[in-house]
Amino acid sequence: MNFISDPITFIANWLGNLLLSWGLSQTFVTVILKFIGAGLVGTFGFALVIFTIWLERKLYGRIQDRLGPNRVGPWGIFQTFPDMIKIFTKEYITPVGADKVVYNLAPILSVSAVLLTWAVIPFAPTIVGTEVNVGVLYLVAVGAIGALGIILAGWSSNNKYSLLGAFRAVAQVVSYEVPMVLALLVPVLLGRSMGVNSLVNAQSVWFIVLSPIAALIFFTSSMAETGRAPFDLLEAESELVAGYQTEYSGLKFGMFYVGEFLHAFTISALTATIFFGGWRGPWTEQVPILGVAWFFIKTFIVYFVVVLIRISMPRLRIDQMLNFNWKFLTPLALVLLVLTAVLDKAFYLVLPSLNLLEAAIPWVRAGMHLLLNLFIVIITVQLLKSYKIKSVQVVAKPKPIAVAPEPPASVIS
Amino acid sequence: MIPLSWYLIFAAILFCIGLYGVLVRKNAIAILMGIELMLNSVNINLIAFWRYRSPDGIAGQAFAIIVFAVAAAEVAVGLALIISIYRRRSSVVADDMNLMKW
Amino acid sequence: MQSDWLFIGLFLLIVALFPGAPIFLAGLISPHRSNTQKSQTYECGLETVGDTWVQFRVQYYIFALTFLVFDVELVFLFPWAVAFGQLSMFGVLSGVIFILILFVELLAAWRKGVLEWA
Amino acid sequence: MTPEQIIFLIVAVVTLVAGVSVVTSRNLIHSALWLILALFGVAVFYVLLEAGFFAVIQVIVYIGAIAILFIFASMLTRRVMQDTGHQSNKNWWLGALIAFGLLVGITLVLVNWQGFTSLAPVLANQSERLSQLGLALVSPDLYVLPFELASVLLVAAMIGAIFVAGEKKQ
Repeated sequence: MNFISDPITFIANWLGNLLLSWGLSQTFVTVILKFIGAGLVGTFGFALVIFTIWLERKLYGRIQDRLGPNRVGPWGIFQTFPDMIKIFTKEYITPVGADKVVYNLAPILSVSAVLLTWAVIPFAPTIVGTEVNVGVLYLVAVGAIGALGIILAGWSSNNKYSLLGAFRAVAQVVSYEVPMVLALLVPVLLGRSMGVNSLVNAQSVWFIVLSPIAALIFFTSSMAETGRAPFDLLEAESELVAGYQTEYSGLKFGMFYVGEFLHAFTISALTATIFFGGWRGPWTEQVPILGVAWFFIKTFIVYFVVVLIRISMPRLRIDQMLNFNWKFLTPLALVLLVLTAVLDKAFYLVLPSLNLLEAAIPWVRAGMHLLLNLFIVIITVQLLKSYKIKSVQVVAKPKPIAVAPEPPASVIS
Repeated sequence: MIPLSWYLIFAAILFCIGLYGVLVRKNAIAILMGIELMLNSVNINLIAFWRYRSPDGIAGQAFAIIVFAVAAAEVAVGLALIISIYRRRSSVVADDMNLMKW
Repeated sequence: MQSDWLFIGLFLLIVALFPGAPIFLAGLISPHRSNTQKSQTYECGLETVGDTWVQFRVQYYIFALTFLVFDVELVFLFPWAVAFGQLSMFGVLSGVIFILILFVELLAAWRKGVLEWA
Repeated sequence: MTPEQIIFLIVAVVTLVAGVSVVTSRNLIHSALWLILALFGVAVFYVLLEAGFFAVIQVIVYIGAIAILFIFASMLTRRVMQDTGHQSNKNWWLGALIAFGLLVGITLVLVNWQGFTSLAPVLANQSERLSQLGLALVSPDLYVLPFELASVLLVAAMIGAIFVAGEKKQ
């Protein structure tokens, strides 16, 4: 292994051999290496938040025609550190009647549920936390733990607003998990694997080309899972009491925010990995470390879109949000899944009789899937149009319109 | 290596804890929780037997999957029934649900 | 396989430590000047009336229920999707039928008015 | 003691303590939270049994959906059942006796079985197992009927539950 092209594997091998030469047992060395790896991935994810908070505030400011943070360091890039020190010294206020253990557990749970995701995200062909063969389902499971953190926070605070907010938040998270899982089934079906790294390996043509609808559904529903604008109606800070976070103060409150910012970045990384080819890019075969750069370029592009949506969209109502999920996203995802399955099977059935070039097969397949997606989009748009006309016909009953009375003729003359 | 006996003993203890919950608890929801524990111990047994006795077969896993489905259906209907009874009779105590007793 | 899960187990510990340790440390250095007024339940400046346990709408339960059923069924589809390349036409069709049953379920819930919030 | 055995024992103790707390805790929500811990312990057992797929679906289905359903239901039916008072029947000792008797019975039967202490054979095809399961679930001579029936069962359960729990429209 070359140090320049693949430093992580090189260092891991070197360290493993060193420890083995000290006479430690193989199992123990494996545990130590895994522990160091896990620590690095966790530290990296946590440190990322410091940067993304600054980035998001800066973007937010610039788009609203403000300067954003600009005092500490160049472009205010170290602004987060004074904020961290400030929040560290804030007092914890535990409300009366709170369930202490659960109350303290909830913020930890909501951050760790997001951080856990990073265990299976591949940064480069060889730099991956772990490659379990059920990686995609692991992502879904981690999302389920996040919902648990919310409900624990709401219940243990002993506050009506918290509990109500938690109930609504869980209803939202849980509802949007259905189209998310459905949309994740499409890449699993196309890539014939559940491991995240092997899904990246399977994307000789990016899955966004094969199935843009699945990408959009996944992106939208994971946006909704983060609970940020435009889906932040449960903790609308400017209008309502802050939902399940109402009774939290100091760093415990801060941890919910860390979790939220990290979640936004994590869904960008997931979208980039599963639909935009992850570390794939030119020259990654020769220099695996280059994959990290490609991965982060893609992730930051998606993250920019996430922030842009957060800044520019108005808040939804809860009935609109749930209707959008159950009556639009879920049926669409089901139809997409069925048609994709049938088309893919049909394609591989007729493939032997087509006499295609070996290199052209993925592209022909991608083209067919793209055509199918376009077809579904057109049908959906038509259906939506007719639905809209119908609903307009129902709603638009003629109402008496107030008309200014005709001025008496004498005034005119 | 862990012998099969450990898993079987563990599953048996978990099953008996669940059974105790079912027999003893007053609250109908707590009774359902006991049933969940029992179903889980059954699932551990299924997977353990698959792993130790016929790792090439598929029957243990397929059965475990069906246990998952049945557990989900059971919880959904059971809790719905409890909520419905609560709404009509304002009680979730299993002993109070004796309308059909005679 | 086992060592992959070992990583996740260790990661679980670390990931619990990362938010947990700062919360604990901040508790050591932050002031502790609590009084009964301060730690009252927040209620927009008023005193709280009654128990926290207000009656909730059954709608929340029904959404969770719908989610549970969908979730269980979708999880079963994952092995099917992984094995997709080796499936016969019959296998594909039985998976498709499975998804169609799911669709019927969604339509039934829709007809029943379960998916309305109001 | 191999590391695996130590992990097994720790997880087993935690799971059993959680299980006992589920059936003895006074607060119903606490019961549900202990149930989550017990279910998580079971997920770790699936990992030890090299059935990673079942570990994740245990977390998704049980912790992510069923436990939340339990918490919702106990909040919906909360008012009558306060934390005060006994949560168990008067003759709880009878239940304990029956459960203990069953445990002794099962153990006696197991100890007399010759496969009781068998060790795990090596699993040959690590990565192929998932697709094997997927194939078996939809192949006509194996489990396609139970597979579809499970789907129908869940549909029936959902419609029934909605019908039972749903509010009557005024």
